[in-house]
Amino acid sequence: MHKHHFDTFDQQKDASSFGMWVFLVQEIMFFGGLFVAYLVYRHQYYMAFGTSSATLRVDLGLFNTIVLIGSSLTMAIAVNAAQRSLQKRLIAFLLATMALGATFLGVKVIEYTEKFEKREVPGANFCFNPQGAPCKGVSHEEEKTPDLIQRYLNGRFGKLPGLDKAAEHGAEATTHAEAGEAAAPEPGVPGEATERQRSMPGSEVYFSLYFAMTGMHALHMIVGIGLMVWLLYWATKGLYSAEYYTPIENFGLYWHFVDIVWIFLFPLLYLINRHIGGHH
Amino acid sequence: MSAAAASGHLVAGHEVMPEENYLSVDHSLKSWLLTVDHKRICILYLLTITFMFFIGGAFATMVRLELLTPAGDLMQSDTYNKAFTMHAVFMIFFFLVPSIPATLGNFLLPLAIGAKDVAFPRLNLLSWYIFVIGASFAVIAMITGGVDTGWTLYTPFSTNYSNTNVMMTAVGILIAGFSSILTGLNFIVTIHRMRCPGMSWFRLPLFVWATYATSLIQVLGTPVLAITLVLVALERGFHIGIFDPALGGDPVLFQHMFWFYSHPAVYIMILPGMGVISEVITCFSHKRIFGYKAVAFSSVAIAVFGFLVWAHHMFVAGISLYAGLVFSFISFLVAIPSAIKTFNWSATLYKGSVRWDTPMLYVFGFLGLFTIGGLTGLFLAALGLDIHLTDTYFVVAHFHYVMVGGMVLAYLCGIHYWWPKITGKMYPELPAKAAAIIVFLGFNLTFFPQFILGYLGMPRRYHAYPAEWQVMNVLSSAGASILAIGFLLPMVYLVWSLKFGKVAGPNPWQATGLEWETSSPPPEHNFHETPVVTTEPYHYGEKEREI
Amino acid sequence: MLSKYIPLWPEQASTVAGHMDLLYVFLVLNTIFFTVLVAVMVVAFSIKFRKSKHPVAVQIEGSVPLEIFWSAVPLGIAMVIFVWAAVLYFHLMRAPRESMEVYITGKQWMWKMQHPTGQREINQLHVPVNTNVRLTMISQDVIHSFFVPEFRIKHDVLPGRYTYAWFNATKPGTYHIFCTEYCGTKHSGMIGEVIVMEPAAYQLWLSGSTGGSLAQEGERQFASLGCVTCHSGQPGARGPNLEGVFGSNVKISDGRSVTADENYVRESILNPQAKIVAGYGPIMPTFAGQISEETLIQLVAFVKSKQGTGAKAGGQATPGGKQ
Amino acid sequence: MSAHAGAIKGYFAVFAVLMVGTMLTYYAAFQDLGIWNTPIALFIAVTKAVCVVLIFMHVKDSNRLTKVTVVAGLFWLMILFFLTMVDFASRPWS
Repeated sequence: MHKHHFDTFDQQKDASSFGMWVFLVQEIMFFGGLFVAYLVYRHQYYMAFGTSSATLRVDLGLFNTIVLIGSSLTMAIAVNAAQRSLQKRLIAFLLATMALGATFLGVKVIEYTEKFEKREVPGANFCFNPQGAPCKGVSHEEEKTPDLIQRYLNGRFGKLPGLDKAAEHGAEATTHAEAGEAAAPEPGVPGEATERQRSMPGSEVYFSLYFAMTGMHALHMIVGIGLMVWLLYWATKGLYSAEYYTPIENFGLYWHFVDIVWIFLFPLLYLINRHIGGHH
Repeated sequence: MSAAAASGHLVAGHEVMPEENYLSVDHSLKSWLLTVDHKRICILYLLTITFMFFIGGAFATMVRLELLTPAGDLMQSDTYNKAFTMHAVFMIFFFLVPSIPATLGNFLLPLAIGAKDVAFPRLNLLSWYIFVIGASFAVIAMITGGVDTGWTLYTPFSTNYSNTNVMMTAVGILIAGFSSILTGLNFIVTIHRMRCPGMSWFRLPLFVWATYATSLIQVLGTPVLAITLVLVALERGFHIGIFDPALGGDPVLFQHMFWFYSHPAVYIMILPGMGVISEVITCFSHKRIFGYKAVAFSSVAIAVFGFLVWAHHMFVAGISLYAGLVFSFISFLVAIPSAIKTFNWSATLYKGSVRWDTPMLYVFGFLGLFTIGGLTGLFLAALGLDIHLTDTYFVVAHFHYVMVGGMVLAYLCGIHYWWPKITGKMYPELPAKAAAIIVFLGFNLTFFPQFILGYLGMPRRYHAYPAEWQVMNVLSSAGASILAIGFLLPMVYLVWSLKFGKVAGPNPWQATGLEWETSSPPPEHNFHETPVVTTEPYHYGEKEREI
Repeated sequence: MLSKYIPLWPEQASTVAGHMDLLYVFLVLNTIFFTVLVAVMVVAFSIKFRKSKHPVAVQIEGSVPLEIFWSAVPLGIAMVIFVWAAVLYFHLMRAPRESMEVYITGKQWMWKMQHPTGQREINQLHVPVNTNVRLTMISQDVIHSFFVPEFRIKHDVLPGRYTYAWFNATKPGTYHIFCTEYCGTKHSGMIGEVIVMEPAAYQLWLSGSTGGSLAQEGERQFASLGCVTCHSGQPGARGPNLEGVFGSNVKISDGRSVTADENYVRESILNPQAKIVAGYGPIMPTFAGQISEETLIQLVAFVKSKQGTGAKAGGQATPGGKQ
Repeated sequence: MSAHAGAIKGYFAVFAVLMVGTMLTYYAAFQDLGIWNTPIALFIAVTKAVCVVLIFMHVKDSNRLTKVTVVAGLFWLMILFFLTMVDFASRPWS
């Protein structure tokens, strides 16, 4: 049943999985370019990265990490099922993986829309100025509500040491903004700097990297879900069994790779400044 | 159908073409456009990149004509800027990077390791289609106005200040990059997994070693260029500030990410050429290569060290002094494997029985010009000198000596050497030798004066230059016209040989290597039965075959 | 000498030109030697052992000692070149301590020079002979590169941060300036002249123009832009005291400490929140997009000129050639 | 690769390890550990990634070639990181 140009079936299986690994090495270098840009700019704008990262919804980030690791589990079980020709389990866990993937993307949509509302999207309309005058069109209330986990944990265990600082920081930043605003004298500056120029230097670079990295990751998720629809179609036809499961296995490798990228994205983008040490 | 008829055999003293071969099996257009036979895909690539070579050549002619006079009077400076940019884009991304790996590599790799085809034939065809899509993006960008940023697309010029088709060209290069990645992936898996029985790593022909090293670079380097082009496209599209200093970005970071691919890319371009030279020099001196392991390992060493040296393009670009030290030191180390190869090739000629056929003329040309090209690289790796020499015509001369003097000569050498195997016909010897000599002379007249211009301080990419340098520019342009003739000649007599060429027979050069043990042109599945290899690669001594 | 007939190198008009050409000649000889060596080997072997004269080839496997030999020798030569060139690089990339300052702004397709004594020139640079001249360069738009072949100096001019180059002209005369980093339509038109003059002629040229020095111009901008309201210099002022700050070590609010060179001053004007001095609030408004590079250079020159009372010798000397 | 497809008990164990890792890195992020915050976060992320690679992606019981490919990929990533940082980190010294 192997293709004409291979001598034995094992040779074909080895070749296709080795080919998949070479493809993943290429993907490592592809994301590597983004990570090197992150590394360089974090070294250059250490403080700005911290402040900008504080605006991310770390609760959604944590939830997404759990969802994605879960989908890695279901994918591994699906691959295992294919190897043991358990058709129903294969289909069930492929569907589970797709569902978890879709949830992940849904959460990303929520995060992105929130960023657009708060004008924290790089581009002409960008404005991010926690210390200076607040940006026009951005209402203050949102910043006061700490994210879900803080409110839940604070409610249950009272004021936990590290956990409530994020909330205070949110509040403190805004009060500081008002104080700051009054104190800054109106210098007789000829032209007026746009809100984008008044934004914190380096914060737009952070948000550019945030959208580039999570966007490219989300794109890989969408491609993954598309491939799963194709695999699901053939799984229902009973194509995959203990004799022929390489497409499922190769897709499994791809999916785990996308999960590993997120395992690094979550701490590097979301968690770099939660302890609010003596920075500000 | 007896094996004799199939593999082409002597009939009344002269060779006869085998009826059943990969060309004659089906003549329909569908059989060409939907083929998964690596030999046909080689010919598809051959035609595509020849077309790209002549687009690049046309722009080169425009550049050389403009530089005949000090004042920029043939065309406006914008047109000139587009001419040299597109000369470089088409020559590098659409001719040099794919040339030997995609044509000769595709044709020979399965044959040389005794396989029926590459590991993923359909992926091979997909790579060609991706290449054609990428190339058509670039051609459309050219037709609808061109691009004037230089092939290096340095930011912030390419992102904020150029209003030409930068986005379309970047997408074209990005897509062609994926074709290069997939070809590299295909070859790595083929070499690892599909060698015929007995073909151990040290019985692989050196062309396969060189193709393996090239594929490593293609797979590991090209993705970083892909992400850099994506970021440039994002920055142009949405005015975000990843490389734009006004918004906090750092243009030097773009240069780091760009050269991380683009220096190993020059090794993608030269390594396959070295593989061809190793094959041809052993055949025409009828002798084993001198120091097989040294030559094989230096190919891989070049591939690995090639990734550690990229910032020697940036010594005056604002990187720190200590980074300059580190990169200059490693750049000198990367020169050593090339020196080893050159000395090993020369030593191979010692006590051989050397035949002066056309491929061998190209080898002689390659050895001379590649040596000059390599050694002038040392000038640019030397920190102090690079301050004076970078971005002048010295650099232009250096990389043309390596790319044209090295790579294109090796490409022509490979085309002539394997032409009988690809088409079953011999090329005419006399015009081929004339073309080789014309190319050698024209090349030197074109690029040697540029070394002198370089040290005198003539900057690159200049539309107009001070009058005192006109003499050498005129010499260079004169040389370019001779070189152009030298490149046109093979087009003529090779096509002529398709119809009127002498039938070549399975092994016209009495060469070793599995590709010469099957018919010319080979049958669709390469070998009637999978060969078994028992000897090391260039066993010329034992097999005194007399036909 | 040879170069009079066949122009092998441009005129040697700076202290470093001779060293550069010496290294160049060494490398040219090295190239000629190895090229001739390879050419002789190839031609001799291919003629001596051509098929008709030497029909049976002797199969030689190779020889490890020979391989080691022709790896070690090129490596040795390479290391010699590396060290020699690295010394020249360090010499050329770090300006000597006491050197005359010139500020150059690269703009799409012209060079604008500003002398500390206030003169402003376009595409021309008048300098005295036998004096160390340190160029502090910045670009207003894309990357340019300042190249004077006769002085053998070149350095990219980046938008966004100052880059430096220096030379010491040894021969009066007029020398080319080229832009050598592709910068758009009139990249080849972005050229100019360095006019090296005898000291007397230079003084005459200096006196020819009136108007205040760069630092005085900077002081006027310092007042008109409202900087003086915070940086008044009195104790308890809202902005740090700038007296003698240039070249000193400044503690930043996030604990790091940075040397206050030209780039620090420029960044603090354009992006004050990037490095806030410890003990001060982030209240300075940004001036990004409102001040031209020339005004910035004047402000930097003014901050440099506030050496404080006797902290440093007065006059234009700048502390340490900071890269 | 893994011809034998055993029970999936092992997968739940790995999932548990990954969950603990995620919670740990989340909690550690809220403690002010000075300069140690990033190294710890990276260490946890690397261990989680190694778990996924070895067990979920079956690299633990796959042939030597796959293992070499994975190591080579990471080595090239390190080349890109370290040599780029050689420039950016050493800029204040010159």
